Amino acid sequence: MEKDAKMFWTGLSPDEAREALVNKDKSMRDKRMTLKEAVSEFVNAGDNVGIGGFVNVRQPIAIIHEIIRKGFKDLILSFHSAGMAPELLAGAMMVRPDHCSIKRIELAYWGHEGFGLSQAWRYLAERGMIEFEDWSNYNMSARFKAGAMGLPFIPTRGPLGGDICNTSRTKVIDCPFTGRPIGLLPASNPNVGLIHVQAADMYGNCIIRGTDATCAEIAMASAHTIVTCEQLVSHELLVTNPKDIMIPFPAVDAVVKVPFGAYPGACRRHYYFNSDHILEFLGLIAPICKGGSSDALKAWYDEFIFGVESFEDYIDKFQTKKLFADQAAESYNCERLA
Amino acid sequence: MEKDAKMFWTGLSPDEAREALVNKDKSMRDKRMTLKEAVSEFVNAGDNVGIGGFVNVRQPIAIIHEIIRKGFKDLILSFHSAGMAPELLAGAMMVRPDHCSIKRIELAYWGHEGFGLSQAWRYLAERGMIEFEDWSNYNMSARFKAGAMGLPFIPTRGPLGGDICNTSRTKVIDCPFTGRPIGLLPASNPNVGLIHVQAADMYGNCIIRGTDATCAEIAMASAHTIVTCEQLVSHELLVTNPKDIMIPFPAVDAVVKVPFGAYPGACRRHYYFNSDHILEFLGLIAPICKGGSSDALKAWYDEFIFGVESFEDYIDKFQTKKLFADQAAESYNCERLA
Amino acid sequence: MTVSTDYTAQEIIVVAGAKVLENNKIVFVGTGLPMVATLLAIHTHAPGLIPVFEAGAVGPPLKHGLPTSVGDSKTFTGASYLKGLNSAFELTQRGFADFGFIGGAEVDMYGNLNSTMMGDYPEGYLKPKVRLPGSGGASDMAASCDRTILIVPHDKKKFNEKLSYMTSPGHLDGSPDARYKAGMQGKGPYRLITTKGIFDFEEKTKRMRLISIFPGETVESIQAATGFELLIADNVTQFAAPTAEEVRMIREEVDPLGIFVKRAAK
Amino acid sequence: MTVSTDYTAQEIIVVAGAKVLENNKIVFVGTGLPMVATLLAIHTHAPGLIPVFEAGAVGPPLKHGLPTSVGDSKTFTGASYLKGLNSAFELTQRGFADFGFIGGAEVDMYGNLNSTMMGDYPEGYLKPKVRLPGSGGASDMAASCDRTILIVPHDKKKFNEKLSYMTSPGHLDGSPDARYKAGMQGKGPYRLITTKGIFDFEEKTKRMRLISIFPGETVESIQAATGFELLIADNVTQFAAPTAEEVRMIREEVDPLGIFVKRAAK
Repeated sequence: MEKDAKMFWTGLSPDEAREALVNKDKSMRDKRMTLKEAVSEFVNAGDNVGIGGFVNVRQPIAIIHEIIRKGFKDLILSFHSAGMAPELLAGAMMVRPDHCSIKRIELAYWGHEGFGLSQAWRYLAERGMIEFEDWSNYNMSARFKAGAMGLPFIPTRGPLGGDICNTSRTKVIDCPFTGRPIGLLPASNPNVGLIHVQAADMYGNCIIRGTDATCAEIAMASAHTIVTCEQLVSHELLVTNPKDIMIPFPAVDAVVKVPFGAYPGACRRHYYFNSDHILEFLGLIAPICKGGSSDALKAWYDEFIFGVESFEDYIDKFQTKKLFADQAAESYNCERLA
Repeated sequence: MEKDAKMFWTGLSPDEAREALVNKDKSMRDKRMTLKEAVSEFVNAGDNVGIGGFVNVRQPIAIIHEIIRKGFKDLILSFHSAGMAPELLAGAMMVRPDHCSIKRIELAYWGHEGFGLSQAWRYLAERGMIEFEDWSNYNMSARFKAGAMGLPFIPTRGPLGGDICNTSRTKVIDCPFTGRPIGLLPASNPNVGLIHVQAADMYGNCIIRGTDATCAEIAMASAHTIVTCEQLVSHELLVTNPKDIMIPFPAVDAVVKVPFGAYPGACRRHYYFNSDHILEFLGLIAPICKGGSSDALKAWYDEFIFGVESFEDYIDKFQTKKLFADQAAESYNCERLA
Repeated sequence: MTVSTDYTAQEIIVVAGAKVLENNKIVFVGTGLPMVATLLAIHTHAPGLIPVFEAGAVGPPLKHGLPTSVGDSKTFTGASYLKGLNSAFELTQRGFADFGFIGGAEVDMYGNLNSTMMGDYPEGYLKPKVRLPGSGGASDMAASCDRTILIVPHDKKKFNEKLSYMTSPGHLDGSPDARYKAGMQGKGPYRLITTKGIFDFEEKTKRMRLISIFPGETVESIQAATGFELLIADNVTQFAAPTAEEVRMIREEVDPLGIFVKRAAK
Repeated sequence: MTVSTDYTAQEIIVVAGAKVLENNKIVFVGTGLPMVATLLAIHTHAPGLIPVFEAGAVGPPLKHGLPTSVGDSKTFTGASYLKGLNSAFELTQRGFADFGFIGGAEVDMYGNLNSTMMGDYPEGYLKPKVRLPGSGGASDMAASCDRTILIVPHDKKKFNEKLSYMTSPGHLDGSPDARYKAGMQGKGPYRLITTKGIFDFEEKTKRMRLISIFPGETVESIQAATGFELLIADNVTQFAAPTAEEVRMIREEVDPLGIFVKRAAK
């Protein structure tokens, strides 16, 4: 497709990404702000957005809610495997196309694993409503890594032999050392990275528990990064074991404390999946794809996103005992003394 | 130099490295053995040896002692910045050339930072006694990383513009995405990696405190890896926080408990530099380079390496109060309750 | 051992998948039925099997039960390594994964898989007839695990001469050294498990070959459900029905919540 | 402030180096005098300076004193990030280092540095007249930090038209966009500090230009100790001798053990 066209870069080109970072204030300063402030300052129409987490694990759901509330236009989403984050954005586009639009997606997988397929993905793709570019999980992770490393590309074996080579901007060259083919993937440097973590300090140093996914790479690659965290702690506590820090402060632009910020997805050490809520939401999308009414979906957005001021208000809509149960389920997965 | 010759690979070629790993038993099994057994089994004449640590921090000194005691022939050393590890090997070659020989070195820096230059390096290089290939720290770390990633090469900006491009196997290509030059460094897959860590379990899972240096990459890249550790602990304790594990068990072939295994270098949380001993040893090398006698150096090897059965006996030669003082100095650097 | 009388198509896939896995090997596990089969193998003949999940966990004991996601918290506890996606795929590309265990929606006779789209390609790529989730890590596992085990529900519409899209390359066009020449690593598809039987890929032609038939099926019924000509092994075997104990383990111990193995309607 | 009467050549380098560093910037610090200058800057005008060390530490407060090595335990405590060499250099290649602070044994008029060998090149590469330690991280810093600060003891034999070996590229041949065309990043050498003065690199020609003269030196004495023609800034200044307080801080607080700043013989 784009194979013969001149190279185009989504987000920033490698040289632009370098320039943006060089010119940025990288000092150790207080970056706490509200989610409204962060989204207003760093998420703009046409932006390439890098989404952290993995499927429904530690996805930046609170940031996504705020982006929907504010409205978004022509966003370009980049992620490896994602679940509710693109699903919520797509659902918003389905019920409020005037207010919310996705232009393009670069992805490896959009679905929900044990919770089922994404009907919104089928809806947008099968109707030709958005551009997209297929990659693999390693491809996308490696592309963010190349961006984080300040390189224009990274070699991988991943795309060789199959059609991902043909529908993406991959270039296959003969390795100058071995003579065998090797894939070169263009770096990804999003305009803004969206990351949810377990703990951060006010400067933006982040501790991640469980899988790191590709969050550090996204944060380092992006021109700006918004971080939400379950716990906002003192710098002194956060750096007690510096090796726990997965994202260093200069890679972060906004720090917002948002407990349950990945909910109804899971967050290691904090809460396990709220399967009911995920399935309920997915159940509202499916009928529309078959030509049904979008009223119920619209009502969901009106109740849970447009009708509330903040993600805290959304979380407040859940029964306390359900939130406690999801915390308890996670405590079972990784038992620890308080 | 080697620019126009056909590509040669030190250690294993990428395809050989892949094949060796595929055919290896990667099961979770007890890998404890003595240092003698480990060196005897995994370090052979002509081998390319990857040396972990950084300058005089967490270098695999105990393994180096055992290699010298056993004798070594035509070794090819690969490291970024190293201090006592190559110095001890080179000193052995100076006093017992029949028993000990280095054939080639691929390196970024050989010296001792605050403790001074390496006279042994000057001795070997200025007399044309060994082959060598200059790289930078990032170059060598990235080459190990490429080996660990199963790639034939990795791109970096590091060598561009300077003479490292001309004296090494670097290839500079025009980036197929940006058109700008970029350096491609050939992977390094040593025959054997030598790594000292703070803690390991009997399967070879390793926890590293302080800098990781490039130890995980060396272990993953090498056909075999010998690990010495300050603490050998139960698997259950070691995996309490899986994110502390820097080297996973399938990358390790031998696990040996050797307290003070990086001494007289430093080891985070365990001991700080024994500067006196480092300077004393360096002081024995210097006169030989100026044409003086090697008797004192030979006496050192006879006393500290050839004259003892094991690294434990070497450590036993230090005054307990000196060992305690070096532990106390490190405790000051990172105070913790016991 | 008592034979199960009410096992489902998914359950026999899980049992067959578990049996293909070897003890003390490293298996890179895709989401869904591969996770269930891996856990069953660990609970039965392969306690030393080492699972790797693409979100980053290497060798977790999985003592807290079946993960819902390859990035599930249950994969992290007690793991021998846990970083992120790059690390998991890098070690696979290096050669640490003896097996890769992946599902797909469409397969061809060389074990190439499609999990991207159904419809006209390349014209219809950006507006496909059916859009599937996408590769996830499948194409990476296909390119870099030493051997891959595939799971595809058997259906004539899904066993095609030509794929709509080749997401995860298998033996490519079956020509000698095709994978090596393409720059890939590993030996490619080793076994395919469907709802009707087990297949390997004949050494010379790399073509799909029936080696074991599930109860209730015949060579003919399987060929009839396949959109290309199958090779049939000389010594094709009848795969024994799952035992009642195996089915009980799946339903009560391995996937008691029916996360991936759906319960048959009563 | 009282002027020091017994400062050494190393001490004035340290004071000058510290003064070049700006508060709240990220500086990638090479081993030796750059570490001392960085610590002095933090203790004086630049408490918000963020040091990065190639062994992996980012932003340590250095409360336990001067490190002996860029991989010293003293750089780890309280750091805001701590992985290994690849991570430190990757973030530099990305653009996180405002300054790189490196020493060298030989320099040319474009700020290219040699820390590899002295002798005939390329013939004598494998048997050099003098073998130096090698690049370490210097060539990486040179290629990827936004701006570099160089330290070279001033000596006619070390300030040469042509280097024996170009370890760490500066402004290359001084031609416009030479670094960009070579694929490098960053603006290249920003300041050179020697035992005789401070230099910048003239914008158009990229040639070494004297901008500040240390006490006891003159334009003529500096030119006489330089193996190529220097440019002289219009407004060349006299660099003030270190104050007694600065020298006391170096000797008593920053490098009390004389690890890198050697004590003058009494």
